[in-house]
Amino acid sequence: MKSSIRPLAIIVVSTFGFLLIVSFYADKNQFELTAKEVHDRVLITDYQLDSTAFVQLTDPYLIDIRDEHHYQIGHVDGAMNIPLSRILEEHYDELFQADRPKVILAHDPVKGHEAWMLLTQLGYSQLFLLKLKEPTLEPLILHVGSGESIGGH
Amino acid sequence: MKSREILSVFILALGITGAMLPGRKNDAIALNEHELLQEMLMESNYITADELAHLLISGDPSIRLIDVRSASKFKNPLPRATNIPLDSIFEDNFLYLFDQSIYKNVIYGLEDQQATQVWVITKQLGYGNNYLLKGGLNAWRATILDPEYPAQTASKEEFDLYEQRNAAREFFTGAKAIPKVEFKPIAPIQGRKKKKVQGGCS
Amino acid sequence: MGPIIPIYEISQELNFLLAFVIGIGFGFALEQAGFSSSRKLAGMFYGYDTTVLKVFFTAAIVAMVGILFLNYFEMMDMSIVYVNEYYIDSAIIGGVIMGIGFIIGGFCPGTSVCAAAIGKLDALAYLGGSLIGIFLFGETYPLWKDIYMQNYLGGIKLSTTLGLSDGLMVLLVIVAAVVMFWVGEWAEKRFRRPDITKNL
Amino acid sequence: MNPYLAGIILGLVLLLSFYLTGRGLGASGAMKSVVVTTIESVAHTKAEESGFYAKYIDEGEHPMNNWLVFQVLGVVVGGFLSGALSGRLSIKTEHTPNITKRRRIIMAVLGGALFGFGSQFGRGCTSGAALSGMATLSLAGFVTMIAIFGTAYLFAYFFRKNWI
Repeated sequence: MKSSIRPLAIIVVSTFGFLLIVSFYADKNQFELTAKEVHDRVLITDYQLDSTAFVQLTDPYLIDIRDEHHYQIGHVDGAMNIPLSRILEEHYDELFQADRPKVILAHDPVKGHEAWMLLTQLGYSQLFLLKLKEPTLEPLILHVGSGESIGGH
Repeated sequence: MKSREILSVFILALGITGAMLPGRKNDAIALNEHELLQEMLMESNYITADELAHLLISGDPSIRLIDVRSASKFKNPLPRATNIPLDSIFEDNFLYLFDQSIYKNVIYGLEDQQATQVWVITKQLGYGNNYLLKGGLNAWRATILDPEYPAQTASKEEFDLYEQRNAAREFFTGAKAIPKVEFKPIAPIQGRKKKKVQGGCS
Repeated sequence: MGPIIPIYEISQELNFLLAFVIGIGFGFALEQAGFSSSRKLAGMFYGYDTTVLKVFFTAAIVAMVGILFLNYFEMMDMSIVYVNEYYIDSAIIGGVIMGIGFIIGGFCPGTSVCAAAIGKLDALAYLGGSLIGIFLFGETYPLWKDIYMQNYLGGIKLSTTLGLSDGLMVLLVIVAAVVMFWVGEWAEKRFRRPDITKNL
Repeated sequence: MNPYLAGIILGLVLLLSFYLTGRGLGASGAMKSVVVTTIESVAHTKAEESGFYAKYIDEGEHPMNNWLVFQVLGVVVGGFLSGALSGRLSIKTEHTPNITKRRRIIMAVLGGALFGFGSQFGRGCTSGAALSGMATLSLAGFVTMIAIFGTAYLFAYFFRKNWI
């Protein structure tokens, strides 16, 4: 028995080593939450802000997820532009991790919810989504270009 | 004799370590964040009310409509829609409706919110063949059931669209003849790595 | 991330080559364990040789623990892995028939292939017999069809049924196996038959 | 070889199989492929009409073109290699002094037939259903394992003459 321990240990270690090396190169999933947890989270709708809740936020980041073109035509004063397609770029990580409320502004509610769910599932907190249909938000819009308004669709 | 004891202790220690590990994390054939974002940016995952009307009129048998409004609000759905409320999608008898390769599921709610939430979850879980109706039931009503007559200055295309919508309205509200309409069929998207292994030794 | 072949869509030729290589390992391990001898296999049921018990459970535990850890370190996606589908009636009836076949024939299909490879004629006969058995089942399939498809529970896990975590389930199996190993070693001494055991 | 060491090697092969292919090992599946191929070449229409064989002859896929068939071919080679290394290659029929060679062969055929029948009924044999099934903690695996070994223990008394 004693003599068979050494080959055994070599086999076990080398097999796991091989598997470890193979898996090291495989892409990893960064999601913090499972789909089930996200599901439980979306059932609480407190992340969707109306205008009264919005003005009560202290010092929020405003994140406009529309593409650059639409952003330049017209956007909310003080909003920064992070198009949805670039939202996973690493240099935004610090921003999303900041201990401040982050409000997602979207032209299209589908995109808004998608961005919110993606970021939430990645584990970022204090994320909000602005319901842009409220007429009371009109004054927020500063640069309004050729008929393109941020609210409504 | 001694080595047997060592082996027993070793294997039990391994088992105890295993038992103390937290539950499985990578439970699903889930997409990672980049893949999920790709899906979100892919236009073919979304379907407009006009496209859906064409598909339904043409009698595409593989379309399955899934209404995600809560059961109490499940009124006046699209024809033959299945009601799967947002809060109950994780019940066993519903999940298999999303995780399949036969039907093209068109998910809709009253508006975009709930349907988007369900759609993102099914996508992240790695299920294929789930599509999102843009604008939900409200958009359906506004464009198909109550199409707006175009302004006098509108282009010919807009008038054509109106004609089509009008025809669709007659179809869905119970009228007869339908002019032939062209439609863009949606091809089922083959899941990247969703195929469960068929195995066993039988 | 494993399992490699279903995820990375490896070509069929390579897939079959891997099947062949895995088969070589399987056959080698079975033969080295002594499973090419029907008397050694049957010995487990009379207590004079419990090799089957030891090999079977050691292998199951190694694979079980391996899968558990691979899953934990996100090296393997358990949701693609095939979990045997459970049809209550057919699993039990089939198991009972196989049990009778085992004690009469002294082999199971895998070990009989292995034994036939080293020239055991009874294993070859057993292989022929199992082909006949499969043929008979195919011919009489309409008779069994209802029982065969009855009470389907899907690919469920024992841990889910008992409401335990997978890790705890593995620990329980390990404890049970260690107890069985000790009992087996004891039985081998108790029921030792020098006349048989020495030439196996 | 020490049975525990052999068990660990077998377990690692099984684990490798799961890691590479997502499925366990098997043997009876390959035998079924042989049967289906034979039936199909002898009586093609009959095979297509039968509810059982038809499942395995679809989309013009040759039934021998099966993962398990290649795996079992590997088992033959692996078993032969191991036997050659350990000097166990010899053509013989193994039986106890109490029974004749003829009786052993008859018993083997009978047992094989029962096992073959049972493996189809139970959707897998000791390797495919019990061993691979247990590795994934599947309920079917445990039930089949208990059914096989439990029954074998129950009936062991009646066949003791063959083995002791």
